[in-house]
Amino acid sequence: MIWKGGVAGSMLMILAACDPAPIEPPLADAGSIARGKAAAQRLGCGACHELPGIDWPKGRIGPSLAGFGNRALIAGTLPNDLPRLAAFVADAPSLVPGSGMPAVPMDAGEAHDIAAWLQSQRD
Amino acid sequence: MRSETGFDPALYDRFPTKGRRPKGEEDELRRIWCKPKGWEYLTVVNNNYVGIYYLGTAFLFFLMAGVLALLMRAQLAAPMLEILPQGVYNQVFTMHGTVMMFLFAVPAVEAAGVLLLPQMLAARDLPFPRLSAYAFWAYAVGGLCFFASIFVGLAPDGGWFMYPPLTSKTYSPGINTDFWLLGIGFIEISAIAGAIEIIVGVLRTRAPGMSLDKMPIFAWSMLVFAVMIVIAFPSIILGTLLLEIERAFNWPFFDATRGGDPMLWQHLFWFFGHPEVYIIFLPAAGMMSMIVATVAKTELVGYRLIVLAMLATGFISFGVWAHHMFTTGMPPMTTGFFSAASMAVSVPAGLQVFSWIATIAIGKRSFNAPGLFVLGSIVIFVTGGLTGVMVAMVPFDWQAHDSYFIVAHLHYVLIGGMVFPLFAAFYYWIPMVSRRALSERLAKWVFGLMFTGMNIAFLPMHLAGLQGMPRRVYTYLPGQGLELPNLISTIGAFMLAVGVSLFLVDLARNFRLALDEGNAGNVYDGATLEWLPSALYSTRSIPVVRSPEPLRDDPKLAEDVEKGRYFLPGSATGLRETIVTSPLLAEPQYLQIMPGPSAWPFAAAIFTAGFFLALTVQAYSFAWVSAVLTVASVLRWLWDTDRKVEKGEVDIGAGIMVPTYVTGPSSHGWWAMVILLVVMAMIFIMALFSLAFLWSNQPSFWAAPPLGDAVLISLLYGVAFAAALAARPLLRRGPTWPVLLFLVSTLASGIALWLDWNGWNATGLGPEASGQGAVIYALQALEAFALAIGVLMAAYCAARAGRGLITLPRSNTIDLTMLFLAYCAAQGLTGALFGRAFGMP
Amino acid sequence: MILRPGSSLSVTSAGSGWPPAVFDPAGPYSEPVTTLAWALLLGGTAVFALVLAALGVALFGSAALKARLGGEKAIWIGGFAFPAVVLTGLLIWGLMLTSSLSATRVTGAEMRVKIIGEMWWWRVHYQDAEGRETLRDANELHIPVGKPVLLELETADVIHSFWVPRLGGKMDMIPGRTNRLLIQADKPGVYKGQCAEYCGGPHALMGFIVVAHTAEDFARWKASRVPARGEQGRGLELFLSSGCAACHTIRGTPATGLAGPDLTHVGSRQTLGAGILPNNPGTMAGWIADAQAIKPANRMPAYHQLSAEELLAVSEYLVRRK
Amino acid sequence: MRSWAILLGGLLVWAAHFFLLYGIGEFAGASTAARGGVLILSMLALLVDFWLARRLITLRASDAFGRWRADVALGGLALTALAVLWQALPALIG
Repeated sequence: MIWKGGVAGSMLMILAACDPAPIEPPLADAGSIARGKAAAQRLGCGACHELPGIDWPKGRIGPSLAGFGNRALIAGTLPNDLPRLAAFVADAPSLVPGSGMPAVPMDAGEAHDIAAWLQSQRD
Repeated sequence: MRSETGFDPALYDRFPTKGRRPKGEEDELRRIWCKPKGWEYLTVVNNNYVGIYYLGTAFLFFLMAGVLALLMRAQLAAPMLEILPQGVYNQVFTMHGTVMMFLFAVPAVEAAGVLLLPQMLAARDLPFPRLSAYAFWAYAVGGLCFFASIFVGLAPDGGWFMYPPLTSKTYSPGINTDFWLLGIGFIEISAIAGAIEIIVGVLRTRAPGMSLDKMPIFAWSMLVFAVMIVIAFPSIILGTLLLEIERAFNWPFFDATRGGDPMLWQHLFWFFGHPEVYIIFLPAAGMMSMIVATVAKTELVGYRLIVLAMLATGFISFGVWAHHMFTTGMPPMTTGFFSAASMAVSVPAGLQVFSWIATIAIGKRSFNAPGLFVLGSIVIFVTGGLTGVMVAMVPFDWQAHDSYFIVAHLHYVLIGGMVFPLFAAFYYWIPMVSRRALSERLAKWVFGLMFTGMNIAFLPMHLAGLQGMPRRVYTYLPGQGLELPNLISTIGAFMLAVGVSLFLVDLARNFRLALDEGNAGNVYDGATLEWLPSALYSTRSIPVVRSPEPLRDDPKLAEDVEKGRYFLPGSATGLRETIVTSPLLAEPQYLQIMPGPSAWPFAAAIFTAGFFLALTVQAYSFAWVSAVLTVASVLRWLWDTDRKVEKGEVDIGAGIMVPTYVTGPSSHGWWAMVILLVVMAMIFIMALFSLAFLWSNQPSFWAAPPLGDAVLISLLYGVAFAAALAARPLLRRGPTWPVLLFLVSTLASGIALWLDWNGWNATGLGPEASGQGAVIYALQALEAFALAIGVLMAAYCAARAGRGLITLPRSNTIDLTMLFLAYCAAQGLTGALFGRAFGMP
Repeated sequence: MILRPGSSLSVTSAGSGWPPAVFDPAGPYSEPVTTLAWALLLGGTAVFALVLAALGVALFGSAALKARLGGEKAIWIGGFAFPAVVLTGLLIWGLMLTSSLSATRVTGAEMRVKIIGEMWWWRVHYQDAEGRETLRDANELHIPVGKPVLLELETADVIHSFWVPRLGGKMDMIPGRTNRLLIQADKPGVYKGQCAEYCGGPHALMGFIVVAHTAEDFARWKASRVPARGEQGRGLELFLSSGCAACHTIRGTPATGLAGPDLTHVGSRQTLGAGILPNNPGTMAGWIADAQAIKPANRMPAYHQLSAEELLAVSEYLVRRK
Repeated sequence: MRSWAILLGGLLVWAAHFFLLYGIGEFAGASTAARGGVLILSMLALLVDFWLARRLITLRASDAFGRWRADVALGGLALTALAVLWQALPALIG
């Protein structure tokens, strides 16, 4: 089930890469969003962040991610678009040096799903 | 026809008497047993009032503990919620269990006993009305203060079972735990006071002719209940005492690193804790048996089997305590004994259930309010009983123990076995004390909501437990499949709460207190004596009982009783009085003069509560002042009692003459003292068990006892014993003699105790040194405490002798002091020898 | 073998609660109890149905049936004879099972592990056949499949209870005593456990996992348990200088604290915080920086004084302690 | 007192039996001797139960209360004999 999610995510990425002019939909598909939430829960992102719709843990060390879809910038520096958010989620230090958020091992599909889920969080 | 006391049963045939009774008789009764006014509502001692106060307070605790349950269910509705933070939740679950068990369940049934027993037995009141008042006020004030601890975050948080070392000073440094230990220890004292009252009441104040085989089942159940309290509660009193001493003075009773043992607490706790469940269940079952027969409009099938079942439960429930400890690593053979006893105790429960079903079968089908609750109770209780058999199986218990399966099981047992019967009892007996009965229409809703809510709340918990959800968790992690069962449970809990709220609405609409006259009366057509027309003095005259269901078997009984054609149609002495009868066959023995309203029991209760509360918050000077005031109040309340009245013998009806003052083993005071001594002996026996237990489990910490002084100590205690016993016969020569002998007795015991203490002290073993030392000195402390009371009693005798208040040639005051001092000597001797016997070279 | 999230032996495969753990046994010390549980459940349901039927007859039955039910004979049969027969059988079954599952019968061929309960986590001391300690770990027990494991259960503070429902019943950890429990897994997998005796504070969050490997995997796992030698680097420096070493041991380094879990192989564990969080660089950093937010009242303080860079260095260092 | 002794006879036997057994388990362990002790005590308890039952049946009481007392006592003896039997099982199995 986890693998399936990963594979499906990767497929999506490949498809997106093949298309020369991708029209970025306002929201990713529902499956991706749901998988993203599950992945965030499984990876324990809540250890540092308050996550919308996830009761526990509610970490206080990182910012709350509620309403993340409304934010213009990631970590106050990068534009909040899907590819960049996905990359940041998986490996923050390489995009924003000095960030306290460590690189978290996950595959590209998971990163994409999590990013999609976060962007779907709008107030 | 046999006789127990020499009373000729043929004399019963003189009743009902013929002819009209003199005019003023009933008015005099009404004057003697008058209604309280204003402040007198606090000093009232009549069982009708005290019973209602008692029941109302217990029900209040039910509601408050129920609110705590709802808070917990809200917190557990979904994983990792923060409605109640961890620390608060731990306090809330501890309080829920503690309050439900100690402040609701036991007091509620005890209250029902106080309210109903005198009416059922056709006594004017219970034999010690002031003691009832004291027990109630101590419970109410102490209980409310205890409950209030949760509002200031000081509530105990170690679980209702308070296992050390979690509750030791090291791991629970706050006073939260002390609130539990002192608060509950204190409330147990109140429960014991009530139990003494009930035992003597049931055995000695029954209507003439009401032999044991004609006694209402509820009275039987209350008798077994009260005896069980007397045997079981001392264990927890000792436990709380030891744990509090460990916390306050560092005596290591339960500290395994210093020769104590935390398992000792578990034994002491559950030796009380499991019988406690039956203590709660039996009176409720007694109510069920009464209600089920009335509702079915028939006689109770299997009366004698139910009595047998209750007696058997009373015994066997003392052999099941360790089934709470199957996972503590006890050897298989020992767990086997407890497993077998746990199975055995389910047999009498089955007998009762089948008796109820049999009664329903021969009776008329009826779904009125009490009937519905009876049926609901049977269904729920049987479920709980069956899961009980499951967890009595040791291997299954290894899985189920301390999981939500147990939470489900115990709520099925207690709600089915106690709460539903109590609600049935509310509907059934409220017409006895209220101007209007409760609404039958609303009752269907109350029942429907409570029954469905209860099952929706607790059925899924079986599953949650088998999924691996432990008890006493403030939250659970997502992703274990626990979300759905917990959400369903929460919904059910709130349904149950809506049902109870609806009952409150019904109470508000229809309950109008009418203790004296003008109550709704016998709406369900009950056949026992509480349905005789009555007022504050109980029934106008006290009937001769010729069958278990006298109202059904003698349709004229109510009228004859009301017209004064039976015993004691008026007041024989112009005072409050009731007939004391013999324990087996209820033959009239003497007329007891009863004390009336008094502020002193109330004052004593307030000061007792103040004493324990002050100890908890460590306001020691205030505590000692309260202690002194308590003793003063109790002595002042006793001062008026034990007086002879002018008429030595009176006519209690149809020319039957009985004495008004009786001493010795047939007096009710003697009985109460003996029961009190049983309580004290049980406390002491549990302390002796503690010593033996530590000796067996912590041998490496054992020190050799002193031996050389044993003979002298035995001799002195022997002298103390003999001196006390000699007091009774020598009273004939004047009151100075017993007072002198009491002085000798206390002195001899005191010296013996000092020698005992000195002997141990000389070995170098201190109370803080090891578990052995702690128990040895605790035994001596118990003896010192008993002796201090003995000294007080001796001084009281001296004071009464000085005022010429000792009756001659026999006096109850002297008798009771004699019993107490003789007991003190025996206890001291046992303790000294037992302590020396363990670890002898 | 490296246990990555998502592999078949990860904690996420440890069950979704269905079938219920007690009805999903995975070894010879839980299997017979499951059989018993089924028997009790079905038998209990049958008896319940019988009582309901009797109640139904009492209420709605024909006069003849009612009369048969409404006497002392029926009470004796239903309330005495029937339970006497059924319960005798049950009791014998229960006693036999108790005796065969108890750790009183030990052959000496078992793998031995001492587990010590702490507020609110578990020390795991692997032992050899003579009872000598061979390896220390925490919150996670690795066992080979098909081999009984004798657990010696102790506590360092209050009473805890060790319970991995799919592998066996529970057993309390009591001060001053060593209780023994046998467990065994017959299939490789991860089995969740939790403290079952209320131990104060975050008792609800005192989890545990048992990882059962095939014999080869277990041998490989065992061989990989070697402490680091001559480690250096910023992560270790910070670990030592920030006070972590006062409570934690990392063998092969100067960190020898004993109050908290041994961290020599913390990176290879599947969970953090005693069975409650997945273990990855993110959760590691979050746990170090503010464990109180995750598991309130646990004994690990929040390390707010670490800078972002320092936090990353320490957590990365720890994640690498495979 | 005599009435109570008759009424509670079986139950008292059970209580003595149970607490002696517990004492053996707690203080003497589960050795073969201890198991033997359990079995001997159980035999004794059953014998006493049997003797009490015989006495009750042969000395059939004449009045209503006496008969009632004997009935309850006999029931108690039956119940506790079963309980004593169960209690003895752990010495044989386990």
